[in-house]
Amino acid sequence: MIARSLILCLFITGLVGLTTRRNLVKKAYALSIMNSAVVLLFVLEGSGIGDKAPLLGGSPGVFVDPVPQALMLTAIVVGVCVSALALTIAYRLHRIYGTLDADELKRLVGHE
Amino acid sequence: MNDAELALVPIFLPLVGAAMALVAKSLSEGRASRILETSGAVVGLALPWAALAGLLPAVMAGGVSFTVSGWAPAIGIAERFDGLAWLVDALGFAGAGAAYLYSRGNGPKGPVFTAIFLVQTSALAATASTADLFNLFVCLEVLGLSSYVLVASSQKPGAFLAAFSYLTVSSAAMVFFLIGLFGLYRLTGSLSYEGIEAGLSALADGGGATASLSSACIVAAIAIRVAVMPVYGWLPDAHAMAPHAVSAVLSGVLIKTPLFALGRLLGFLPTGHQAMALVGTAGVVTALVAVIVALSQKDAKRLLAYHSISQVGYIVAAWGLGTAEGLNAAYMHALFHALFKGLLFLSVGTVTDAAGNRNVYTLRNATAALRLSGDRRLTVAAAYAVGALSICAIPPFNGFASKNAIAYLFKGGWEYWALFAAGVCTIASFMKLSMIYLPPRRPVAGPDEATAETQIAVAAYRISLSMKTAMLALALLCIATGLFYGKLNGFAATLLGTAPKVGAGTLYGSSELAKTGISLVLGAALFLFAVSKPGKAAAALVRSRPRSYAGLVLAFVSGLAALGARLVLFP
Amino acid sequence: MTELILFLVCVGSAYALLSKDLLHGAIALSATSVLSALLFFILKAPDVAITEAAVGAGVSTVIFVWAIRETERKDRS
Amino acid sequence: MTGRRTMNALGGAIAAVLSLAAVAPIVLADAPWPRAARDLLATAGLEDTGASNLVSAIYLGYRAFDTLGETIVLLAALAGSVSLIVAEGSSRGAGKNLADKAKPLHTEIVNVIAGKLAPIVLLFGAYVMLYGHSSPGGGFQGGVVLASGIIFIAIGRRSGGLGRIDPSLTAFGHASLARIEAAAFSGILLLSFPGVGRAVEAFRVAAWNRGLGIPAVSTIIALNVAIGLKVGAGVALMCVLMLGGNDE
Repeated sequence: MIARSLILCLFITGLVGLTTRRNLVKKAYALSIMNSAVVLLFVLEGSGIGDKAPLLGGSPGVFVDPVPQALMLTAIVVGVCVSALALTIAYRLHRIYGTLDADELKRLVGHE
Repeated sequence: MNDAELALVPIFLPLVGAAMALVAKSLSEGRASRILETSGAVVGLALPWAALAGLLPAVMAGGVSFTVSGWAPAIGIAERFDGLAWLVDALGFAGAGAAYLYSRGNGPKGPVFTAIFLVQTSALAATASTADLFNLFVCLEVLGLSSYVLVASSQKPGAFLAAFSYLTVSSAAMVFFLIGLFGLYRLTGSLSYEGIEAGLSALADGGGATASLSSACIVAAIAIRVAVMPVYGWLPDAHAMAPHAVSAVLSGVLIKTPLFALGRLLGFLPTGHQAMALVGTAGVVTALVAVIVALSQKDAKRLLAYHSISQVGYIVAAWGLGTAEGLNAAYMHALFHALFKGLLFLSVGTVTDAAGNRNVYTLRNATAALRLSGDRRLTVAAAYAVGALSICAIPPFNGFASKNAIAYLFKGGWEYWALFAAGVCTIASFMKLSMIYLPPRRPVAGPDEATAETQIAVAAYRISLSMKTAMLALALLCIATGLFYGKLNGFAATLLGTAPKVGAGTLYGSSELAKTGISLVLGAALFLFAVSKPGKAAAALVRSRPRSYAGLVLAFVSGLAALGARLVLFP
Repeated sequence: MTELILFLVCVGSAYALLSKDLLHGAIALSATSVLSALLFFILKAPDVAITEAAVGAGVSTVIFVWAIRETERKDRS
Repeated sequence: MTGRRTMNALGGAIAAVLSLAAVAPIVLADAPWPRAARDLLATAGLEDTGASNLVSAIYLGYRAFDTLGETIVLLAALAGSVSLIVAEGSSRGAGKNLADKAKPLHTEIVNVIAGKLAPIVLLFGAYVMLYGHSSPGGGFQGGVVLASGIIFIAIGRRSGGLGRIDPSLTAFGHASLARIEAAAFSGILLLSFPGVGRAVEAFRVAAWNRGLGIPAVSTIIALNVAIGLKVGAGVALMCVLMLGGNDE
């Protein structure tokens, strides 16, 4: 329960960061934090039903659930792809306007 | 190759095309590389039609359900290729094909663009037929990632910011999707729609609040892609700033495919019907609000983007009924919207590029700009006219039939009148946009800076044959689908397992025509107000409303909370 | 142990979002990734642990540091 | 200014409260974790896919279609990032700035260490990639390790830690990385194209009957290698570009 509350806290930290931080790199940090919160949640919960890594052979014991682990491999990769793209776009924006501040950029782009 | 394997071919062929384009990129010789890239595009966009033709008998017989590579349903990835998937695939390949053809004339060019465009097309097909929650997540991510890249590929400063907002908001939403998936997986131990349905119905309370909130997370995350109220804020910038060909696909195809995929999922969830109804109501509101905002815009492509939101509102409204007839009407309008909105984005994009001006209030005499850019017969202007008449629901163009079919579903309710008002605003707004073809108000006094700039833009711009071909094809399709609405609707209804309720005869009845006449008159009056001084002031007021980045996230979170509250408190 | 690591991850993430120096933030995130990888290993998920270490602590740190070097290091807002 | 800050904090608070209300019941609910999938895999996983690492059995066997999607996400993101960086470089004159900024990295010590380390890292990457079916790891992780090896080569090439052993090893230019990536992607597609799996299985059974032992796990190994090469080449290409240490 404590562990899950901490993960929840991590997730909310990321979301609040995404909302309140105006720096684009910080927004990318926030996305990465939210993503890792979900990864932690899946793996933590999936490990509750066993005491042994899902590798056949070796010591006796009950496996943890391999399904969330396999899913989270995909989620981690997707997360880093999103970060990479977000930062590349932020880099291009900085080259043009010389700032990473979201509100400032919105004003500079100046679309009505 | 059996049907189950054939059903995956429309997903794989664009990927093969993308691989060919990537190989083409790594080749250094110009000619061989270009040939390989073009054949990649043919493999990815034309060959799937053959696969779709081959699948038609199986689809007519009720569709194919299978797991990829034939693994056990408990752990494999479930797919369902039925009439809906077939129709959504057809919509996607039609829209993508025309837009790609246009991009050969006007860019963006290069093998990387081709590859990512094909990846996006493949993801569209994959989204249409998936019946597995995690696979849906992956499909939506592929769809998202490729569209962020495509939006940014216009290399305009505004496009970068739009792509960034779109990327962060929808990625954050996808994290909520994963939490929803977590909730459902923990309750049911299954990822396939059928498994989730069976698992939830085996539980005493059907999953209770956890299941409802998990569904809400998933629905909200997908609603952001569909751009329904209140989570549409990312769309206008992204669609207005993207390259024209990409705008056409984004507006025409990309915002609808997730909607139909969501419909498939909600059919399996216990609270699915309530969620659909709520999203549908939001759709009606969207249709009206977005078109009012559209009326106030001064940037031509941004105006079109708001119309996309409004038209998707119509589609969502009909879809939200949750009936086969509603789905049928929603699909027909989605298809027609893909055709006419694609056409509008391409033609308006071409005109504004030719004139070097996107401001509806100042751009005049666009025909002259078209002539100077090599369009002597004014094909582009004619194509624009077809698109505008279609979206304004003027008979016999296709928008008339599909919009009235949707309105017919709501006869007698408040939704009917909301949609009617939206139709009036649409007419007014397109009258305003059409002003760009009017002759200049006063002769240009001298070569001031702006005109000189315009002249340069005009001189450098050429409208190529492939651009005209793409627009002509879409224009002809708009007319043909309008004329043969009855047959087409019957075909779609058969594939969706229903019978067409409203015949073409009813749609062309005297009351419908009278309604169109009244809308035209009201629309003209509204148009006159919109271009008057107080109207312009009101428009400026609407345009200057505060739109911050935090607002996008807040809108998503409040939409999610509202949906969650609805599902938990009134199951 | 799990709770302790999770707590540290929370603290590191909050620091990354609050710090005025973006580079310190990137390093903090990198450290939380290593901690998460350790936690995955404890939770019998070696595959996820390796991926998190390679991707979270490796690739994404490279990308973050690159972005900061190419733009600016201070969060001025 | 203070007004904006208050609004900002208020926005954050609303976001926190609303999302907490929506998400907390899902995260904190005390439902038991399902065991059916785990039990099924523990008995059938090895027989079905030949992989004794059950995560690999899912990742590259049962749910290989998702993995294909993941590869494509990576492809789109990398291709998009690279083209955005390159477009910026060409728009400000042959990327002069990139090379300048990269200079501090090219100290002699870094070069030598990176060059000496590269073969070991590459070897480790190959191991992780090839043995993903039976031990933790797999194509993706191996690919990332391979990529860091390639980056080390790129960093260390000037003082030639590896170049002294075999000059051809340092010839990892952008073009060849792009070529490897495209070829590996074609390989992944070929392996997962509908119908191919069935044909391969039929061939394997036929070969088995004639006494040619091709283990069932070979598909997974082939997929791992293809994914590893694709990821390695793609990630290396992007990182090399970002570090700016590569000359065409």
